[in-house]
Amino acid sequence: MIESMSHGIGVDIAFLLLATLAVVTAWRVFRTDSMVRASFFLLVSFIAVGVIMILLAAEYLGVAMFFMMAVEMTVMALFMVMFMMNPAGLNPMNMVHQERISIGAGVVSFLVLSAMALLAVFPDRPVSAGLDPVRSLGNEMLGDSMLIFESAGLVLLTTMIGVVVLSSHRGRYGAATEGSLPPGLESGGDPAGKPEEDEDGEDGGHHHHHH
Amino acid sequence: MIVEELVLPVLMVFFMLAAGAYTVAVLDRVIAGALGTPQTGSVWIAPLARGAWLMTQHANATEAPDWRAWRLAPALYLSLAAIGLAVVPWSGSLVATDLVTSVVLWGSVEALATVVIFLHGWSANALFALIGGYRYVALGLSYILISMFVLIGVALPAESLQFTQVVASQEELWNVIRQPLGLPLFLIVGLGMTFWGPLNLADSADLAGGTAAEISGPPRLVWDVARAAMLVAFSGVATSAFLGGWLGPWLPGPLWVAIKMLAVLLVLLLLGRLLPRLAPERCVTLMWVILLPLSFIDLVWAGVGALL
Amino acid sequence: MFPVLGVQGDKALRHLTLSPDIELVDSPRHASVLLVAGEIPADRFEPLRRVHDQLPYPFTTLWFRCEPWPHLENVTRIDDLDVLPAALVTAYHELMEGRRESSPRILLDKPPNPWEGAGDFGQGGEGMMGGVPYGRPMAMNMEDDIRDGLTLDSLTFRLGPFFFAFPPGMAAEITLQGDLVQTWKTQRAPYPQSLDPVFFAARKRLVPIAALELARARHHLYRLFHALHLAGLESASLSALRLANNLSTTSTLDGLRRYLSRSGFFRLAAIKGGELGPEQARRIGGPAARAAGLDEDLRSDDAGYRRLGFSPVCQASGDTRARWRQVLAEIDQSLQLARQAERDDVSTSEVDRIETPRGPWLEKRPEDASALLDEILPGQEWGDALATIASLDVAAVAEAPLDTQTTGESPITELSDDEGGPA
Amino acid sequence: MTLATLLLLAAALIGIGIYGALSQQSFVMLMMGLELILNGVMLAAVAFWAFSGAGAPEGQLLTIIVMAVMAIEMTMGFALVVAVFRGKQADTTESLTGLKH
Repeated sequence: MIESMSHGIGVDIAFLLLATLAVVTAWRVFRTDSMVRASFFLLVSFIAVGVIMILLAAEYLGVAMFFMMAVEMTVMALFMVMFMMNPAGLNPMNMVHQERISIGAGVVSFLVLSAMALLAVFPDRPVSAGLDPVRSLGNEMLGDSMLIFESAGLVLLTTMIGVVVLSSHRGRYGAATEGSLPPGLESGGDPAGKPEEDEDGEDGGHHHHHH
Repeated sequence: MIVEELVLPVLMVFFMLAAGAYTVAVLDRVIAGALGTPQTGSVWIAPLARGAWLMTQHANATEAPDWRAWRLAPALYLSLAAIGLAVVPWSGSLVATDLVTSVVLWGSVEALATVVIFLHGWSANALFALIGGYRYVALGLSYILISMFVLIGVALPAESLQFTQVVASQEELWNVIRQPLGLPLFLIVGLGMTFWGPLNLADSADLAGGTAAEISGPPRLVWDVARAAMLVAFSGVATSAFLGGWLGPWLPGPLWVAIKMLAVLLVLLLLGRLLPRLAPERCVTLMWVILLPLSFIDLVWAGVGALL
Repeated sequence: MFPVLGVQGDKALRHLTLSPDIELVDSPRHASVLLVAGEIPADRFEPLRRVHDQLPYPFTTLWFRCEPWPHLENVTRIDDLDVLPAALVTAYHELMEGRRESSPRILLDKPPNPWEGAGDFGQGGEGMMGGVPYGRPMAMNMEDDIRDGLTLDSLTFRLGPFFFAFPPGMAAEITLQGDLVQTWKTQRAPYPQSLDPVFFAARKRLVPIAALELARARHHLYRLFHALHLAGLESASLSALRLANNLSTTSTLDGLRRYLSRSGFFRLAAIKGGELGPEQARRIGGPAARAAGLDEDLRSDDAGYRRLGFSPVCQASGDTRARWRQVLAEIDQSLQLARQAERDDVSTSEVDRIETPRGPWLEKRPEDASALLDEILPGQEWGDALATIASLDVAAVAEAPLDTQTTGESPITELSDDEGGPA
Repeated sequence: MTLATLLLLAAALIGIGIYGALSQQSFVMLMMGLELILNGVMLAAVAFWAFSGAGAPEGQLLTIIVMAVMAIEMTMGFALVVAVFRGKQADTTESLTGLKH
């Protein structure tokens, strides 16, 4: 097995706590009734991983994780509230499909990956004490790997333009919704949820299956 | 070693939290009195009396709130303020946590503040609180980019993401002069992240208190203290980033920091009392259309300055 | 202290705003003392009970010129405005020192409807959504969005009749999509507002124009005070109130006007939108109509006013901003007319055609126009919508003049009293 | 805190993420599953960087790139959700049976 870096018992305890927190909150994401709560559980999981990264001396990455994920999860929670019914968890929620297969896939991938983690032999070359991780990352990003870094930036810019086009109300050929109909409540049934033909007012616009 | 690395910084942050929040309360009362709000009693005792009143009051309940999030949110906001205060250097060596990425840490405090304030509004399961939460997300997503560009601007001449280095880099010229756009933009960010005065969209009067509309008693006390402490933390960061932190003649460094922080606080509180609350829509437009390009210019300015 | 405004309660509110010991709050959750100011009509008892129960323990109530409910123990009724602040402070101190018991809750602490799990997983209704958790419909996208076509879940709720930003007594059912008002239904009209006695006197006999115009300016300043509080300009709102209370023919509006334009009230604050069409403007009448460009003012028909060279001022656009510019201009005009009229000792020449600050009073008093809000507010953001309400004087004019305790016999001496003085 | 324990944690996060991405009906919940997978990947990358990469800067760079990928994934995802929602008022995967309107 791999020799650990030299660190105190405090770091080990902290790691154990954070690891538990990360896994438990990750699990709660899919087990809570409220989607807003789910996205904030995910945020806690990310923050726990970020702190672990700081413990691993990747100071920039850990802190960057905090603010990246804080913004991402805020947006996510906002979208939840915007699009989903029941964002507040007033109703119990269980919106899953193919659950058995999914559980199987999750467990199998966990087993395979952990087997790899435990059985494979990785080289033991810890970070040298004199390394300044932030400086080395900066030099790499704006030095040898500048092309990669810049392409990532370019892709982000393209994405931004793309999503504005995708989500705007009016496309190049007229209104985005023109000619589209919501799916029926029964398969093949009448379109649901369009306000003008909404007969059963209780049901609003959503359409959900149970499995 | 434990005493030096853990106990001392924690004590320092606690002291700053308490003293800072008290200062803000007193200052705001003095300003309000000067602007014509009728008041009696001593300005020094009034904040304490208010605290005592909130402590005796019961924390109330709304119908089916998200209890954990609702009670945690004020405490989380307070701890974010504490993190902010912890990165403020009082002198070259006197700083609670001298993380090499403290500038980025402050950035994440700003981002997490959005989360916490939204959570506070959302979890009350009440109308005005929820609208306040929404509004804050719109505001938070707008100011965070401006803040990032401005902060990168001050990190450039320092060639470091560490606040102590940022202050040290201002030995010759303070950033407030070197990057003239920086401090005004950053002050607007500060008003936004503490939702104070003109940018108080989350806890505003037209929402009967917004995210705080439904809280009473000790949670309200924590929330008020946290807002005041966040204002102090922000002015500390602004001091280090733009006003040369502990640098200054004659007086010892920490005293300079305190004086500069008081000055920033005074400006923020005055702005808060003198300006009307911005309409949310206009506020977001202003941020994206005018202030964000300005922060680009500030960044380019800083970059060119660093190259020369 | 959270004020619950009854009929004519706003006068007490204004008095308390300037009392240094009392902090008025906008949410009952922030209060320790509930003040019921003025007579509450019986159909507002139910909301009052709910507000009463929202105050956090320990709390107490004070009833000002209103009969306390018999089942409440140790409540205080106050009738004199002058002793009200002191009574409030005493009640508060007694409460904090434990000498006064907290009021009990009136309603039972239970959800309005039982929780019913009907769906497969215990949820409220069919499907993942639907159902009525605790008796309220869930947020749903029932209506097309009126802004950008992205139909999101909307939120329907009722507000009032004690919401501070509404005219006292008004209640409405509102559907919001995000921050945007989707539909607005005014359910209860605001209480009729009481005008200054001088307007009632002017219906009976000829009165000096100076008194009439000062009362008019004061009425507008009170509205400005409320709107500025809503806009977050606390100090300006207080100076508007002080100006109104000490109004005389030597007062000027210049300081307040300068402060408002410098602070960016007309440019930054949420006072966009709220345009009135000519037809709508006519239904409200008064300054709101003139702000929409209608050149109608009964004062033009009055020989006394004609002698003073009166001609109505107007704005063009008819939105909230124009209404406030109009109000400022009319206050200015009123002060100027009052100065001139006092110097030349001019009186009115008509008794059947009086222009009240609320609008023209011909055969009938100006009537309630709160139903108009249903047409104007949809499509506005919440802040703009509230600012629009604040800028529109929709409440009807009450039968009796302000302060029923003084009979309208000596309006002139009454006017010289400070508004907050003994009644 | 050893490489093995870190990788176990990463494996657990990835496993939960895969379960979520496969089982959730709602688009946004599905995206949460994907994010969780990437969370595990980032942790593993940093763990390798710290314990067996001798602090090679490319290890950190990889994590940065993964973060960028997450951002892209999320923005694209939300843009598609908005587009679909405009067209069909749908927010679950089952509501989509074709690629056309």
